[in-house]
Amino acid sequence: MIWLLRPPLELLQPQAVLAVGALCVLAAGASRRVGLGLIKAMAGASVLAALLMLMTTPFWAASPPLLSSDILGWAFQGLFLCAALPLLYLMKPADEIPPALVLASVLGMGLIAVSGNLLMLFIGLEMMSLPAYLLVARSRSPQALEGAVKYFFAGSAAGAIFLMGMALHFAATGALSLEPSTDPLGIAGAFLMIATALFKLGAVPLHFWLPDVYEASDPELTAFFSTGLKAAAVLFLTRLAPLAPPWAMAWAAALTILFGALVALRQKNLQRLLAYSSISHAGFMLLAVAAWMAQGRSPRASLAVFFYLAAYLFMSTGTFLWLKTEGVSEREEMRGLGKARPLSAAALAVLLLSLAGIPPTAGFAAKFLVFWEAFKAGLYVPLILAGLGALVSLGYYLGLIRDMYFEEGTKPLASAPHPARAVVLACAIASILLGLMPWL
Amino acid sequence: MSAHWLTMLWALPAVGGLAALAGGRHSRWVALLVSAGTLIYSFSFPGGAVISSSPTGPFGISYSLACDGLSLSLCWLTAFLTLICVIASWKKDFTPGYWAAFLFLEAALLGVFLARDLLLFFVFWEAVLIPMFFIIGLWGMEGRRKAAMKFFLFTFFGSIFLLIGSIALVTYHHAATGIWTWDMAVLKGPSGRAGLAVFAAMAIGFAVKIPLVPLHTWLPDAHTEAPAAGSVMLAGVLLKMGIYGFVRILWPVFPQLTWQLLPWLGLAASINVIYGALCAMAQNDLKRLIAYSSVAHLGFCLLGILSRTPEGLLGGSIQMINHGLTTGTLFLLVGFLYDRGHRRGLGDYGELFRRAPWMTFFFGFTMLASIGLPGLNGFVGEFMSLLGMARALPIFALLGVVGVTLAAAYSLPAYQAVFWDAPGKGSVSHLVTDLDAREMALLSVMAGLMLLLGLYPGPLLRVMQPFLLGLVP
Amino acid sequence: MNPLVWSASATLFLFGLAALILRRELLAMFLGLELMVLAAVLALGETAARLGDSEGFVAVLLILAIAAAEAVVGLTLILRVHWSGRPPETEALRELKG
Amino acid sequence: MIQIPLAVYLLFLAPLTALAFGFFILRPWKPEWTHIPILISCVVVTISTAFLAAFVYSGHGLDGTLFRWMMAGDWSIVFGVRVDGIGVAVLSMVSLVGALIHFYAAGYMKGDPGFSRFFLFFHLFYLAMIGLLVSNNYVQFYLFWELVGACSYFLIAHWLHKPTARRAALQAFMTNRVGDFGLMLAVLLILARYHNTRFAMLYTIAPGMAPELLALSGFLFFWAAAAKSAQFPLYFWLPDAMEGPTPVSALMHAATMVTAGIFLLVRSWPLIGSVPGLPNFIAAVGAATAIGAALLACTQKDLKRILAYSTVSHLGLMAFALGLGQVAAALFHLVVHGFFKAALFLCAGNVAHGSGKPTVSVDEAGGLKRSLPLTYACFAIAAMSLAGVWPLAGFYSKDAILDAACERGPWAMAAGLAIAMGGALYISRMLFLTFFGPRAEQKPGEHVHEAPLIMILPVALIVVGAFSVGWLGRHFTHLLLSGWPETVPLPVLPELSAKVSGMGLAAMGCGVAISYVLTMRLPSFDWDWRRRHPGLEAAFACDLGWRKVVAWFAAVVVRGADRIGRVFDHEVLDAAIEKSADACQKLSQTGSSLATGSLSDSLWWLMTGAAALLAWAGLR
Repeated sequence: MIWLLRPPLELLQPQAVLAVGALCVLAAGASRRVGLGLIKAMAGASVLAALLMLMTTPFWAASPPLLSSDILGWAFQGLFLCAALPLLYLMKPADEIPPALVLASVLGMGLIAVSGNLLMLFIGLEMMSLPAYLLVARSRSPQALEGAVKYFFAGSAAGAIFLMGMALHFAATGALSLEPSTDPLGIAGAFLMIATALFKLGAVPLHFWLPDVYEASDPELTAFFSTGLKAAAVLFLTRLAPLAPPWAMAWAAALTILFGALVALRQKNLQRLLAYSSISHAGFMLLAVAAWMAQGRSPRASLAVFFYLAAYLFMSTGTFLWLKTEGVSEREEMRGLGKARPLSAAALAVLLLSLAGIPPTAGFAAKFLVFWEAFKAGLYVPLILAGLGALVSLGYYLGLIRDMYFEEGTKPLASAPHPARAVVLACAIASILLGLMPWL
Repeated sequence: MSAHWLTMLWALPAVGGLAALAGGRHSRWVALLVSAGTLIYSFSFPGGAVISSSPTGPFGISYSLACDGLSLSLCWLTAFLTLICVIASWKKDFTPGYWAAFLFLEAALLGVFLARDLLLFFVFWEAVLIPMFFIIGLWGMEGRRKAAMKFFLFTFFGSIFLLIGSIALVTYHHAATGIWTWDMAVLKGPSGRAGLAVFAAMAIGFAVKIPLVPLHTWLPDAHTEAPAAGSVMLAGVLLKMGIYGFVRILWPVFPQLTWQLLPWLGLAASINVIYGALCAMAQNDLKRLIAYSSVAHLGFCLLGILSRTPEGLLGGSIQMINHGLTTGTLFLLVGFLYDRGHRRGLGDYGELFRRAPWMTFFFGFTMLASIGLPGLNGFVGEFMSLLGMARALPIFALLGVVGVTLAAAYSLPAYQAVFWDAPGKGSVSHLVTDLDAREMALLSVMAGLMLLLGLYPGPLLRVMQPFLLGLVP
Repeated sequence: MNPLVWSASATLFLFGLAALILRRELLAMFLGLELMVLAAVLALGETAARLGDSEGFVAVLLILAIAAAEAVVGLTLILRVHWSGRPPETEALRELKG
Repeated sequence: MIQIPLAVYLLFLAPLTALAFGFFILRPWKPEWTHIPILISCVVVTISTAFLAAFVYSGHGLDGTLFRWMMAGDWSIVFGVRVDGIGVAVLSMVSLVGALIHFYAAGYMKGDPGFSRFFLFFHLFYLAMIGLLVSNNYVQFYLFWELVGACSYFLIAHWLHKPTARRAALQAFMTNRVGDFGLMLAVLLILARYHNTRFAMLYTIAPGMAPELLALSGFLFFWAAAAKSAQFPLYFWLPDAMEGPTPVSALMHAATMVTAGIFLLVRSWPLIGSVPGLPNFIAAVGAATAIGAALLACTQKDLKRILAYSTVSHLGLMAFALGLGQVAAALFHLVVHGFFKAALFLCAGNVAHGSGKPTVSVDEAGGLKRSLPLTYACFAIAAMSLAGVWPLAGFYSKDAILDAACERGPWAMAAGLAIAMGGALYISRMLFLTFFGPRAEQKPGEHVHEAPLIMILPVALIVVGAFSVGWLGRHFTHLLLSGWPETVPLPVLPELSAKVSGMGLAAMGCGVAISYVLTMRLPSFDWDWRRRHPGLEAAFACDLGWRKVVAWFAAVVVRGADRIGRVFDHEVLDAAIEKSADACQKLSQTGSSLATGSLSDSLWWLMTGAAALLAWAGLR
């Protein structure tokens, strides 16, 4: 047990390490003498240290005033840190700022994980979002700036709505804690805060920023967004769970799944297609959270939520990094890859099948658990709609595989082996192993 | 017979598939060895019920396989047809992926027939789609891409209902008995409206595979566009998964509900028989005709299974095996014809009896078996199924016999158009040469089996009997 | 729950919202944004004063700090748009769509 | 278990070994020798049949099982053998006539390209017919019944290059298939109720059977017999089946296959007999078919088509006899008919073979008495036997039926006499036109030579049978008695009363006289009425409109199938899937157009989303 902080605050130890790491990175960068490689290594080291710290802190310790933590929060922190690793490993920053921003963003997510009351939640939210806007701005794609501006305005508007909700909640209950209040003002406040959570998650009516941001940023950054930020949004939602009505969430989830899958059918740009597919997956996560809430926050249902995110972490990271390694951005360029680059095409095929939820893969196990919890929670009609959404999403996942294998393509033979290819293969294999988990 | 014996049965082709992938030029020899080995290995199992299950994992899910008479005979059929497909597509220079896909397909199919855990069954059930999708899509005919997509999406639509049905079944079972279990033998379905809903959901999943008429439109495209060996496996085994699902899962889990639904399901099966025959009469593409005839034959299987009488159940089960052999041979022959003339239309050939007498003989022989000439294997299955249905609901037996009569109405004109009638304007019958030694050996083995099963089906019936007789109410 | 202050805060919030949605220039939208934040802060402060609860005041202070950080990020982005030669309006930023 | 004599096994093993030997060894190596093992197996079968006839004649019956065919739980269908009076009577005729026709075919088909294929199918048919006659339960009976139909399909279409032969074969098989629908359904219903369809069991349970099941299965048996034995509704395939080679027509469409239907009715007589209205119905249909076919036979030109219609007429006569309750008389006529009709067909074959053309029309042949003396002699005897001239076999069998008809009543007697006269009319017309003095319009073949010995000898032997079988009446009834259940009385062949025989001979006499006058005295009559009444000729050509009805029905089925198969299946069901896919694409189009890319729109959506949630909160 490494003691950095006095007992009640050891919950914050992973965040403390991240903060120190960020400062060191900035300092090293400012001194101009330290190479970028070393800076990235420092950032990576601090993430790993945070992971170590996380493993060793007894999350069940007494929770100080502003903080509270449970198994879900603890597990999600692990997810955030794992999501940051591939980004730090693969990003080619112009200077020391982006690694620091990544650390700051992960710090924000950590704060959400351990927050006990609304204020800490808001701080974590903003700490997570602000670096994200800048990271998008620093991406290499031509529309990076446009994406960043859209992301900033939408994110800040959501923050403002959250604040209004917090104010109403404070007026109703007199405290910033997370207990649900019954009088109308409190409920209105709760719903505004839920709206912010849905916005961060990308639920349908509030999702319009997501495709633009995912298309604007580099593939590895999108991977971080789709796994890290989405997990944080889910956790944010679970923190607000006592205030939310499960049925509304379930219907929003079904709508999100169907809409995301449908719009993705005709997308030409691959990152935008995967953005809409991540919206569809956000729908499934929302359905899982709704089922979890409907069953009175039973631990088993939370396993479904966590497992879905863990599986999605591998699938999404693998797919986005595949885009980076193969340098493919338009759907036409996918034609004929099956013959041109057999190994990487096979890896992507496995990842796509996992995203679609075809049995031997982790995607199926995740969807299966969500379906099971949703059925136990009695959300029958949203379940059927989710099934149809999965069918429609299979349309474009299979479409990509068809383009790769059944069409004759123009892509040249395998380009130079890219370091990330190993990560993609690891993700593909992981998504098979996770799928067979119930029987291993 | 501990678990790993059965695991090895489906794992052998899976590992063989990986070896074939890496095999490069020798991958077809690897495929031959592995499929022959699996066939021999599958014969080493005694006919009796072999139950082998590992400790139940989380949420009642367990890795349990079992192999009784019905599963064993279907495993024999799968292994045998895979070996036949490997030999049949020997000459054509396929990439290693082709052989690997067939071995993976065989592994998944064996898994389906061996699984006793409902979730394990579902995983194998969907795993079958992936190799088949690539077989149709990569090595199929002109319209293969659309057919492969339609095949995968259509079956996936069915499987979603199957998944939701299974989950509902397990949850209701837990509500009734308080224990989480996914073991098919233990599960009992709820009664009343909930039971009906769960039954309907799972039945839709199986009906897409059988295929029952309104859900059958994927079948003609998939069969026509698949390569010859692909059609053999598709018609030979994949269609039987639906019927197997009904017998293995729905009958034991909903014993009294299936009896109440007998009139509706019987009507659906009879429509299948008549509709399939009428559609077959209207086709002028040989493969589409055989595909629609499969729809009719599977209707007979279902009629037999539905009757819940000993002869009906056994009739339906042996019809599955017989249909696998007969239609498999028909597709092989059409495949050999397509290799020579690169056409499938009825008008494209003519007077083949002059240039290819042996092909004429074998096609005639198999066609007689498929229209149910007594003495050949088609008759045994159809007769016992209709007999079972005659004991349960005679009106559907009447419709079944009308289907038997119509069977000749679409097979004979097609046979005559291709092999006897004078060739039309754009015919390619001058390209057709007679069968070579390999094809002759293959077809004579199949013909011999058809004759044997037609005249002396006793041993196979005795193997299938134990499980099926338990289903008689 | 002082009705006067709450109505002021509500109107401020709605003005901010209107500015954010209707105006085309990015700066005007940013001002609307800040207006919405301040409306929330006003409501929060009034309740804290009414209840005499110190937690509310701590919240107000922290929120103001965060709003400042937001302003930094927002303005740098708007400046970058301006430096990139495009007028800082939403119409200039329409390439990402579909 | 009764010890089954070797002869029974030989019945099956001899043909099987001959077929196997022929197919696997001779066909690929030396096809022209295929007939040798087959002829040997014919001889073996005939000898073992003779042995079985003696065995049954000496009072023994036999009903044993060989092996279990299909089984389910405690129930099973067996492969068995039943050798009793009825079976052996018909079996002896079938095996003898069949063997002789095999020898004839060896000569007739020599040099034909499909020689080995012909002989293999010919002998498989022979095996199937024998199996049918000795099977002991309905399912096994159904097996051989279908096998006979399938062999007839391949034999009728033996000359594959002839489109008419192919069409006739398909028509024959489909009509038989429609008939088999009845047999299969009846067998299924009986099997479902009684779990056993052995003939022996049938005699015991027939009385106790439920009336509606009894009536239904009885009618379905008759429906199957109508298709196989060419009775009124389903007879039209037989005249077209003449497209096949003559031995096929002789064996199949005269002696054996067509009699299978009557044999089925006799086999299941305890069941059909006890249905109240059925025998009269069968008698009526039989009489109608007989008279109609006789009328049509008089107007046909082609030799073999005349004989085909004559067969339909005689089968009608047998059904008529059955309807009157005269099972023994029907069987006796079946045996006798087998002999003289086979002889007539083989003579027609010799005429065709001699003149080098596949089929001979009455117009072309004429005055062949001088050039084909032997064929003329055989043809004349067989024709007179058919007509019912006194010492010949035909007289005895037809007279037995006439006797029963007279007892039944005036209508039956009138029908019997009409059939007798019609029969005499068309057969003597054929005799006079073909063999007597060439008439003006006829163009006799350049030079018609007599058939070789191998083709004349079998005809002669069969004619001897046609000549003498009539005298074996007494022995025939004694043969039938063994194996027939005591419970059901088998009416014995009636003694021939002088009055009835006189009336029969008179009817035959005036029939011959009429045809003599119309053909010899008015030589141009046969052509004049065709030229003067083309409409009448057309009516006769399409069997008084019945062929049009059948053609219309077939067209309805095919068009219905086409509408379902092509239109409904493709346009409706398939289109449903395609439309749902297009709907997804359109929805996706509208969805992606929502994202206009402008920041204010997305913020607007953000606010509406939040407002919607607020509204939901207000609602609750």
